[in-house]
Amino acid sequence: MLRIENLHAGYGPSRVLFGMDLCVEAGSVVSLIGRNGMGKTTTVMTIMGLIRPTQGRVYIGGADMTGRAPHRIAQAGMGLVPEGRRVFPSLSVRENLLATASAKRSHKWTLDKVYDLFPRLRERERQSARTLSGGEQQMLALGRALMTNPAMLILDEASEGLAPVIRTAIWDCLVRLKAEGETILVIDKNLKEMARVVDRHLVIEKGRLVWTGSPAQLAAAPEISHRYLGV
Amino acid sequence: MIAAPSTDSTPILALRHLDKRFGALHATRDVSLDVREGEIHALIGPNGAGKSTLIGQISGELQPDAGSVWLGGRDITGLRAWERPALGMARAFQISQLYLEFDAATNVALALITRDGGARRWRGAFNLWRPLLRDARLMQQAMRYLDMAGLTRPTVAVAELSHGERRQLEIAIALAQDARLLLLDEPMAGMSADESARMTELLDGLRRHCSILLIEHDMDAVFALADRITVLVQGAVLLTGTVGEVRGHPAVRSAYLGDEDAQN
Amino acid sequence: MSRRTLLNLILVALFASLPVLASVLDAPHLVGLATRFAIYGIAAASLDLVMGYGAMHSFGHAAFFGLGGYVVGVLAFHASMGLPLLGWTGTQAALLAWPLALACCGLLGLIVGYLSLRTSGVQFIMITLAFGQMVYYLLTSLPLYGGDDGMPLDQPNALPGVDLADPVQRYYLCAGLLLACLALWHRVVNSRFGYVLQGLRQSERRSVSLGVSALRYRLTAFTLSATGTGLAGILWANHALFISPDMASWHKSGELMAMVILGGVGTLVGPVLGAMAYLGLEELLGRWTEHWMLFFGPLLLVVVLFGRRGIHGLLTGPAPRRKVVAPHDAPRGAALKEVAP
Amino acid sequence: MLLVEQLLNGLQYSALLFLLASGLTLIFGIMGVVNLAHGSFYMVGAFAAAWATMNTGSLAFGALAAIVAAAAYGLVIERTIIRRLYRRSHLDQVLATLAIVFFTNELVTVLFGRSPILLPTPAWLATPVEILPGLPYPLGRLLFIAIGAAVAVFMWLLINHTRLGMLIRAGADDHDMVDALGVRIGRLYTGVFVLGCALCGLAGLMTAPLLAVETGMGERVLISTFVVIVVGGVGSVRGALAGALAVGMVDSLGRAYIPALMDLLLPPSAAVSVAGALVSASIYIFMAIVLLVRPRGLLPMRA
Amino acid sequence: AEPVRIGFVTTLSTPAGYLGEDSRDGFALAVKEGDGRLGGVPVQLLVEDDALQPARAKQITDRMLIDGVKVFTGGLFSNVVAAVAPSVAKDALYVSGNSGPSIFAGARCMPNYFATATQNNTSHEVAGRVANELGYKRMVILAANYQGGRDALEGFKSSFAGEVTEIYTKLNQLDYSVELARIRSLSPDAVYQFHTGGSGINFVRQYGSAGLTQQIPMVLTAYGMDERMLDAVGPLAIGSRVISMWSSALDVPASRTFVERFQAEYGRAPTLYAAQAYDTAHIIGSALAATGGRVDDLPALRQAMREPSFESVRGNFAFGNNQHPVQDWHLIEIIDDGQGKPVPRLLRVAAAGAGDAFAQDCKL
Ligand SMILES: Nc1ncnc2c1ncn2[C@@H]1O[C@H](COP(=O)(O)OP(=O)(O)OP(=O)(O)O)[C@@H](O)[C@H]1O
Ligand SMILES: Nc1ncnc2c1ncn2[C@@H]1O[C@H](COP(=O)(O)OP(=O)(O)OP(=O)(O)O)[C@@H](O)[C@H]1O
Ligand SMILES: [Mg+2]
Ligand SMILES: [Mg+2]
Repeated sequence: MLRIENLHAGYGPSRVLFGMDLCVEAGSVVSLIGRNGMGKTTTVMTIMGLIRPTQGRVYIGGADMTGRAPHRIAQAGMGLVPEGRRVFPSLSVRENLLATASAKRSHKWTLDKVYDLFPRLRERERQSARTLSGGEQQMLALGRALMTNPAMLILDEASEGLAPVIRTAIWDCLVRLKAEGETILVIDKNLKEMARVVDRHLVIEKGRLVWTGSPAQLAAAPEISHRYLGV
Repeated sequence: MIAAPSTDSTPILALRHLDKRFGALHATRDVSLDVREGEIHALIGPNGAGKSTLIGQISGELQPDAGSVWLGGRDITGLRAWERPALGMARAFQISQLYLEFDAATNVALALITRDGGARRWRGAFNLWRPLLRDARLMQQAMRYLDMAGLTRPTVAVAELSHGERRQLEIAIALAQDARLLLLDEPMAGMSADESARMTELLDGLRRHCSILLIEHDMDAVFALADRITVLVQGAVLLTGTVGEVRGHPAVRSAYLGDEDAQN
Repeated sequence: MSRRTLLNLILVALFASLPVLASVLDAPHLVGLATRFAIYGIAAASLDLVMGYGAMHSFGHAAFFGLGGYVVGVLAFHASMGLPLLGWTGTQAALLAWPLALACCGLLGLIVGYLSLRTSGVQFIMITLAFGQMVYYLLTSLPLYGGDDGMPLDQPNALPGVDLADPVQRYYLCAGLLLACLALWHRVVNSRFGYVLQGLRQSERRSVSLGVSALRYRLTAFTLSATGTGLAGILWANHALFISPDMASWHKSGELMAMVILGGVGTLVGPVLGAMAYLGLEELLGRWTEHWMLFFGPLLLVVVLFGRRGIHGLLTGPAPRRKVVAPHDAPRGAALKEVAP
Repeated sequence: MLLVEQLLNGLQYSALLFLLASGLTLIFGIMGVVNLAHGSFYMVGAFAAAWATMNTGSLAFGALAAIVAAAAYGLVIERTIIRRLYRRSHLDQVLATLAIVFFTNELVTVLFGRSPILLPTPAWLATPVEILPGLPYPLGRLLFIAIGAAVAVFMWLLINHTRLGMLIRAGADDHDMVDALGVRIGRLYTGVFVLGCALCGLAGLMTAPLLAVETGMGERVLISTFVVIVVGGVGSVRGALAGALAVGMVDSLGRAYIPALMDLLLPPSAAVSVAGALVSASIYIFMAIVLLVRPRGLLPMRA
Repeated sequence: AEPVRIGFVTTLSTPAGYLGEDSRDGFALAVKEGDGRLGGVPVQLLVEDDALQPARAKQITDRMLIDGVKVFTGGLFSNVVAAVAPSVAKDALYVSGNSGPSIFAGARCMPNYFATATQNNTSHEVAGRVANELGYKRMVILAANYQGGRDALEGFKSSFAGEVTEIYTKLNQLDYSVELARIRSLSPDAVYQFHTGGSGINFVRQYGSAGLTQQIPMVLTAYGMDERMLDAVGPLAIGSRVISMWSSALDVPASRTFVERFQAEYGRAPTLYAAQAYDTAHIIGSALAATGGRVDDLPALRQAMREPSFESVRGNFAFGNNQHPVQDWHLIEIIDDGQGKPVPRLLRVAAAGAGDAFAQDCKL
């Protein structure tokens, strides 16, 4: 589904990614983990075309999408839940969900489905996103991505600031999506909860992929988690 | 009116019958709670329960519709937001509020010079002549707080820091204000596992110096740190109690924890 | 030596040697032009103090420029006509008139600032414009001082040690004051106060939670800036020997703003370059063709589109620490996007 | 009877202000581009209308020309300049659009000369209709009010009740995210900008029978247009409408009554000039008061 | 010999630009006719745009002064002239070709300052008298509320016998419906109004399209209805009465030839501003001729200026003691030329040999 090879990218003068590789098979759930500031978000931004790579390639569904405009990449099936929420403050909850909703593809997700997943949002339907609580914004960001009915979801710290119940709900939801054949790339700090969902962990260190393996393997290799995750 | 809270063991922070509405929404319902000297008081509750709103009213960003806020036995309900830090309260935001164009050290330095609101006029922040950066002592001090919070890159513009690093800076600034009361809104959020662990130690160590009102969804941290926990649901206090009491409480499990702590 | 310092040195040298240059090139009017550079430089740098460092985009600064000019002009007028003004027969003495004028500008700045600072962003731009226009129309309604037509002054103020009637001496005075102004503003923006001010621009919420009273800092800066602009107005009246309401018109405010942006917001030296470029081009093109606007416009465009931070940015190259729009912080829509110093 | 007519006049001036403001609401209020060149598109529209009408003798052609020309010029400007400014600071936008003003004015001068030009208007526009017994009112002006109202409704629907409207506002909040969610925001913005310019063209056309068609006609209206929007509340069509009404009325009534008032209060010598200053400053004083009481305008976008 | 340089700082940009354009061309035409000479003396025109900003105008003239230019003209608006004239008139000649602000006409008149068009108030005083003669008893008089406008209405009132209602409009006002409604309700015998350039066009158009032209005759001066404005207003202007000291309809040989040549040279009808500048050029020319082009000898030059000998397009022309014109004023009617195009028709002389009231206060 998604493959990036030897990706180099950064912000203006400061380089961040030094030959990042990563591959997500269709229908699988993969996590990207690492310490703060190692380049997880940058990787995501580069995949989405929001940052131009200086080297390397990005393939989506086999097609070379390197340096394409973000909307092309999104139209190719990528659904992003960005770090730090980034909902549209001046739109109401409802508008946030509808504005970028996409009727393309199977059209699994509808307003009602999202509202069922997060009843909170239904209650706040007319409220402007600016005044939502942190967690509510996070739910909105997730719902917004789902409404584009992506072939592949990218979640950058999507469970941040969510109450345990909601977090559990989201993980359950991911499990369901996985069952429905959705491809997912998830960035999260919560290994324990991820273990339920992900097939493979990818560990990133200083802009490079340094280790990959199943949750079980990671659990079996404490030195890895100690070295790269500090736990 | 409401009588001043009893002064035998004056709580550092006392909320009395706070009430706040946003139009139809009742975001804070008759909330009363005490934060005692040197305690870490956790405030948990579902998303949208009204935790940040409560912090907002304590820090003066929001005016309560009714009720009063007491800091160290003084009624500060009427004070404006910028007057309160001078009385010894500091705050870390849930969604980072930082000076993006300055580097981390400068961010902290500003917190240092504005201690007690820069009230010491010409020796403090309101000084049009004294250069900020060429002040070695100030900068060293700033560095101390930075590595307390575990931030390793003091001279990089905040705009170029990663999300997690920003969260760390957020804490460093709050610490630098060296307040009697810390209001921390989800300090762990966005920090990687190891950073959260470090943060837990750090806060644990702070106990002696100040009191903390801690909002956090990371239950491991909460249960590890909190002396007492207040559970907020739909703007109202569900209960206040020790870790044990809260953990066991069925309502809390259903409304908030889910089967989360069953796992660990 | 960094390109910044080099640039500054060149500028100082240029200003210092200009009259000599003028006589060498046998182009005496250059001195007049340079005097205008200096005067507008002062105004622009002062405006930059609020625009670049406080994100207070004042669209009414011409009001202070005009007021400064009018105070000295009116005092001189009464002195020469010998008709008393509130029982006082005015004065030609700079040492008396100038401080008074500066005080007036400061006071006006204090009032306008106090009221305007209730708003921010676009609304701030417009409310300052409103006050500017009020001052403008006030000046037009003073028939005694020529109403809309303004009035000529028959001689410049008397300043001990300097003969303001002599172009070269006048020039050196203005250039000197410009340097002094720049030095002062530089000191201020790098002071503790300056950093708190810049902090307010970047995150007011954070500042408040540090116990900073936004109004106190912003108002102080605004008042300083107003006074600086007033000084420029005073010098202008003495240079042009003529005061008229359009010193305070919104066109003038716009011009000042344009100079600041053209030169580079938040660089203090930049706005001076901006003033030089703006006036210089106007003069050059104006003499070359009457359709000078046809070329002036595109030139401005080039600077905006290709210079990240105006002319100053072009000359000094990328500033040591450039602002990168982080993926984390979404740009605000209606609120003014801030410009890094 | 006079009062009725005066109110109608105030209303019509408001309509004029709103027509001018409508395009700016889109570009400035919602897309968040401080577009000082707004008046220039208005001028282009007016000149195009006049020129076409003169050469074809048909007002219909003129109308077409006005809207097309303004839109086309808008398209060129957006493609070449404005699109580079969306992410820039408002200040960069100010200077860039100011430059466009300079350029456009001079361009028009070179093309059409400096003299104001005539837009021949059919007599029927001037034919008075009896709106009330004994109160004749020129058809043209009624038409004017009608079109103003129509545009208002159209804009309101567009912005508040279409997905397009949502996307425009979202784009102003966070350009990149809209893009990353699969919407080609760039092209969308081009479209909106052009639409805004077309509205300017319409305004130019509508005002041409009443106002001189001359270079610099844009700046004359520019400031009052910004005043309208800010008074009404940036970013909301209802705001722009309210602003137009308020400013229109204040201005009209000010002109009608301030002089008389001054005559009562002041010695005749001072009265006239003071009244003059007050009348001219009235809308600014009004704006200042509004902003002091309601810093975000009368009907801001969202509380 | 080194040509005499003439500083011609006028308004070329801004909406008022067309006035400057016409006066520049009018002046240039005169120079052209004498192929590069005025009064037989070779001259060089230094044209620059003051953008209607007094300060800008002053900068440019100051620069030219330093460069040794001795003869200046071109300034159109009183605020520009007021800014420039005093410093120029110290040690050079300033000839104001269009406006004559009152400050320099009376007590503060200056030896090296001449106004060749008219003193600002005169046209309005004449208009007042004409209104009397036309038998108007009740009039509404309007002007934009700025110095010039206020002077205008003062001037008119000073000579008009009937009763007036004054209405002041805003400078650069867009919409006049309020004032028009007021006029209709007052239904006076006639209306006198003074709005120049765009505002003037707006006013007359809206006056016409409100259907008032037929009901209430309008009197104005040529400054409120020059040929360009006439073109821009179109048929709506037909019927209004214009006071002017020159018009293309004037039956003066010099004028007729001027109109033809201008038409031929620039392919458009000259405005009053062109005519004034044309005369100004010839006045300067006669002075140059008399002094043999020695402009450094100011007193001589000035003397020569005081008694100009030239063919004025206005018929008879002379300077009063305050060096402002004494000349005839004409009443002109705007009529339909048959194809619905408005054209001026000469009615009669409105005032013969009219000077201005300030002259007596001037000690020259
Ligand atoms: N806008 C920016 N400009 C310059 N450098 C940046 C910017 N954003 C991030 N960086 C740098 O890029 C590096 C990687 O940042 P990134 O956000 O990808 O880390 P991350 O793995 O997502 O960390 P976190 O878990 O804290 O989000 C960091 O060192 C950071 O300093
Ligand atoms: N200005 C406002 N207008 C309307 N509703 C508001 C406003 N501010 C907050 N709310 C609502 O009040 C409720 C409480 O918000 P608050 O931010 O306090 O929640 P919280 O407890 O901090 O949740 P989280 O844990 O997700 O941060 C939320 O439902 C939010 O939508
Ligand atoms: Mg990240
Ligand atoms: Mg919260």
